Amino acid sequence: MVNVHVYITLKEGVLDPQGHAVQNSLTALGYEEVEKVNVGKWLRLEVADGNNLDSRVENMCEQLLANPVIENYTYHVEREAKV
Amino acid sequence: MVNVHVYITLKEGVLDPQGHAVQNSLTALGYEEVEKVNVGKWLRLEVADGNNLDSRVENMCEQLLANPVIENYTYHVEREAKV
Amino acid sequence: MSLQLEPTAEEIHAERLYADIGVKDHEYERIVQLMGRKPNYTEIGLFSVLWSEHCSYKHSKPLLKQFPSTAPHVLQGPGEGAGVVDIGDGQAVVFKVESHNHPSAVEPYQGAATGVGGILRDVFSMGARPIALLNSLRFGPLTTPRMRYLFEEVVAGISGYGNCVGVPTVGGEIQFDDTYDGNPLVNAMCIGLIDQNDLQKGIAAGVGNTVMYVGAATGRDGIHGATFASEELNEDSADKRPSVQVGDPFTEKRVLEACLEVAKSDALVGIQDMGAAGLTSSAAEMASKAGTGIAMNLDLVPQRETGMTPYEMMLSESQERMLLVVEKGKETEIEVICEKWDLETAAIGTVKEDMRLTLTFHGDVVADVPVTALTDEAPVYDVPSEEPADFREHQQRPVWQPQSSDYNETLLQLLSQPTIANKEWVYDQYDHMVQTNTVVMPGSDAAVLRIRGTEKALATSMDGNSRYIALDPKEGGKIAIAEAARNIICSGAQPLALTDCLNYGSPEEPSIYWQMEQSTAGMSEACRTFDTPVVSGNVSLYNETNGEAIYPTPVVGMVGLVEQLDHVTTQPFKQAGDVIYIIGEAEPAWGGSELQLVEDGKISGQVPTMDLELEQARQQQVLAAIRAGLVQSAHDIAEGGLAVALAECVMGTELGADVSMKDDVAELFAETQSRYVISVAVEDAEAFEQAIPAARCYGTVTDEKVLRMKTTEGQKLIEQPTDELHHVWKGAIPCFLKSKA
Amino acid sequence: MKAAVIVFPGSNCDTDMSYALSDFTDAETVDLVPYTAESVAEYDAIFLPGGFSYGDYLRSGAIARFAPVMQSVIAEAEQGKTVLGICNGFQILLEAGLLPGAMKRNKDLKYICRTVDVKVENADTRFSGEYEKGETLRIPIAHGEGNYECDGQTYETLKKNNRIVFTYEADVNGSTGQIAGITNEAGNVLGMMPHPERAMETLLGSEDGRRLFTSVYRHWRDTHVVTT
Ligand SMILES: Nc1ncnc2c1ncn2[C@@H]1O[C@H](COP(=O)(O)OP(=O)(O)O)[C@@H](O)[C@H]1O
Ligand SMILES: [Mg+2]
Repeated sequence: MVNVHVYITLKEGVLDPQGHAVQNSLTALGYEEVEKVNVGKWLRLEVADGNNLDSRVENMCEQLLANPVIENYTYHVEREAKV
Repeated sequence: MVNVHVYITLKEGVLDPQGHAVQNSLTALGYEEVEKVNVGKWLRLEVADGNNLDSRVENMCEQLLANPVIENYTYHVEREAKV
Repeated sequence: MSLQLEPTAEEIHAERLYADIGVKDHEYERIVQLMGRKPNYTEIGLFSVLWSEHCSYKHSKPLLKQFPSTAPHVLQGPGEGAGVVDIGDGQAVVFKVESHNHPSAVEPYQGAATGVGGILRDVFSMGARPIALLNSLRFGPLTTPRMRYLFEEVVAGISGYGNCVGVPTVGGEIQFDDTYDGNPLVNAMCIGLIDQNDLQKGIAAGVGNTVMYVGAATGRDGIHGATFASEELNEDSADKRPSVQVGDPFTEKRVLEACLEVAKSDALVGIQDMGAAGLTSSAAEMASKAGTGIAMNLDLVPQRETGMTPYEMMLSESQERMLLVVEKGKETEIEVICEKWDLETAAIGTVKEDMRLTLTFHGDVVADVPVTALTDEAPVYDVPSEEPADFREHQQRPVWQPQSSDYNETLLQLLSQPTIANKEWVYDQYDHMVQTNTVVMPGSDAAVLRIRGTEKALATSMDGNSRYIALDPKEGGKIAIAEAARNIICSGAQPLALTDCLNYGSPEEPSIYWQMEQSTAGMSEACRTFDTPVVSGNVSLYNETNGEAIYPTPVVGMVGLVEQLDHVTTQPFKQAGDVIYIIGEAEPAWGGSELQLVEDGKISGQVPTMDLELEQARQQQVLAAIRAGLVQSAHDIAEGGLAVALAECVMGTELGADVSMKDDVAELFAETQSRYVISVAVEDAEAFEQAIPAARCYGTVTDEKVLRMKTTEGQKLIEQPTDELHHVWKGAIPCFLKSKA
Repeated sequence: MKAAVIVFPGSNCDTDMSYALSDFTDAETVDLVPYTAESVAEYDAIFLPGGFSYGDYLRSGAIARFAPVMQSVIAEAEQGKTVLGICNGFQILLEAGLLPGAMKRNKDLKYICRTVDVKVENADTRFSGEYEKGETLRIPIAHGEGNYECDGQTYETLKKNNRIVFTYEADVNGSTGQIAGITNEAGNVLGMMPHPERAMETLLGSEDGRRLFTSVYRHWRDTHVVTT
């Protein structure tokens, strides 16, 4: 069993209303050092290890997890099973 | 300028209806090797480097970014500014 | 925690571990007596939730008994998931209100969302399709970031859940007051519609029948939620966080559709939702109502987490679950329906003759308790009550006099009070149109929903001004009912019945118990006068923070029937030239008024009096005039008095008003009861005056967008452009939310 | 005309849509078709209703796009059959790639339910034939993710080919070009966020939505009933 972490954000150039709102709130709370915020998704998948893990994960992302029209994704595989 | 990545998930044991729906959908699409899915948030903050970065990020998480009642957070600081 | 680590019956006794889960010493002794032995950990857990205030009403039962609950049109009073009222044509309306105050204080989004989920299940478990949601909210002033956060998240939670399930949120009410600073209130009400033949009950009848579990799997969420709801909030509350449940409206929607299908199946014997105290209360109550027992094998309960103990399973408050009793041999009928909606089901037990709740786990009997010990034998307390000193004091104060002299300024100030201000910021986030029956949307006195296929409609409103009740619980209790009824009348409907949510501090405090007694007595009296029985309700006690109780806050949710769609009436003025009538004389009683609060920052003195006979007579006159087609618009005079009521009649229209009156601050701003602003077309004026002799002509609706109020001598009292009034009124809440301080 | 209203798990405007069709058009059949159906080939027009299919978890419409019935819906759409997605239905059509672009959360991050002014930009489609170009309609919106996003080139193409059928008269949710509804290139698939099925009766506030459904019906009649 491996943990696959998938990270999804809006593409560069796509306006991120959520990121914008979070940044404004942070500024209001006095965290003026924060200059930009993007809000994306983090999915953790517990996957039975096997052949083609990478290509299968990529397919999952393209097909379902991310919307390629506006989103980019990256992922990494955590091989040591979590305790 | 550094990039701070904040990762937020629901606490262990808290119902994750989104994760559940995504997993079901992956199974229906033939990705039967996926045994569990959790959906969380990933925030990328561009922050002016400075003193107390860590404690300030922790405060941001506790105060605003995560909901400590049902969520856990972790973060890491990416020191090399992104190109 | 694994089973082996659970304390033994002896340890529970010796170390008074029962106290940690809210069981008092004498209650523990009574439990031992009823069982004939010391309860084990699972068993004491069952008692702790079923004997909590939330499930047993141990401090409030005697008060609830005073409410009238029967009438020829009442098909089901208190005691089932929700009350049921006949509306003719073989149809009935099903409704109830429920509180989710404590969970919402700790996790506002999920607390409010699961409150909506719970009340929906109460209604559809009766076999009724939910057609409307309402909510009654109380917050502290929006001047702190914490309160703005609570407010925004509660609204988001209600919207997130109700919108997804597809039940329109058509109304509600919100008040802001310091008294709720540490303990906000979130009460949700649901209305359902049903063919009377389809009515279901929560009973476990028929020995040998199968007990089935339907819906979401059980996790550890909300364990001890029911007892949590019966304890005061204090600084430790944060530690109880795991007891917050997360809602899944998508599952709820499927459970809803499945249950409505199941309700049509003759395989179904009884059905109840697993609300507070989950599996424990649903099983015990269904058995109790049928005079039977239930044996369940907990290994068969669908589980979301591993290693759950019987204690955890029985006390879990995981959402979106139902318990069904199904005729033996017909389980597959239910399974087929649930499969269609992609829901988990499991046959987990059997109805027994022995009147015991028997639980097995891994082959062992882990609990074996007489059902009646859990339900009927739950304690009922005769609580000492004592009139608080400040009550007399308020009664004996000299009459309070407003200082206001710049009436224009006063009106604008009143309109920008969050309690009076426009609530569009809130209800724009609620889908109030889905199901396409909403004739009158949020924003008028009552919401109106047409009943498809008929010429009838339902009107509904939630009300309860706790400031009056704080000063004078009995009069305040009457006013709460009267105000709800008046709102229903103004929309063109006859009030039918109501549901109530009693939000108070600790009943163990004699002065608070006195408030409970007085206010419910006032409410009961009003209900009798208007013939609006109480058909369901909920009690939420221990609404205190660090020993400071909220104002006594009974909230009323009323439902009325519009006989003909063309009777539907709303509050805005309709047409220039219409005659403006006021019914009722203003009196200088200011206790608890909005103006007093604005001027003094606190409330004091005597509240407006409530003459129930007069109120009833006027209501019927107004309704008769509406039915006779004589009324263009109707609005009751409430918080902020006549000036605010008139402003509300012009706002959002292209119209204005010209009225003249006595030069008297009470005329402008007093909250005297049983008063209305009604506009009438010129050609109907004579007939209207005959129908309601007490109505006095104050002026006319104009096509100049200005509200003008002057003395009979022509001296200006108030002159404000409609748009300016609207701007102030509409901007107030968004303005608070934008402030960063 | 035989109309199918698809019911996904979590759809909640399905019955409203079917009332709109059966009470206000002359459609012979209006069926609520479950998401498990294998084929919708027998229908003349396919309607994807509003709601929260699969809870709208992950992204609105993302999971529904793979519901069993969608294969047939996509096939029929590609063959030129009338397909109309409203609100969640629009989101599903975007996720399915039948229409270009994607939905983001509303610019102020709040769900909005309100009747708004919608402008008819193109009255020459099978969905809008009974409207006048430039006409303003009062139609409710009710969505949290209606902020339509597409790249500049797509937007230009939509504009140039008159595929923008409806726009909002005010910027209600942040949508690119205030877009409220678009068609595919062939003009047989329309997605729109506003809810015409909620604007069928003056009793409920507006009847400006009626002509959308009667347009669809008339188009079908004009193209099918000529010979009889
Ligand atoms: N304030 C009240 N007035 C009238 N009936 C009430 C009141 N509070 C509770 N009831 C009735 O008592 C019964 C049990 O209520 P409750 O325990 O809240 O139901 P549930 O188990 O569905 O949460 C219900 O029928 C309810 O209508
Ligand atoms: Mg219940």
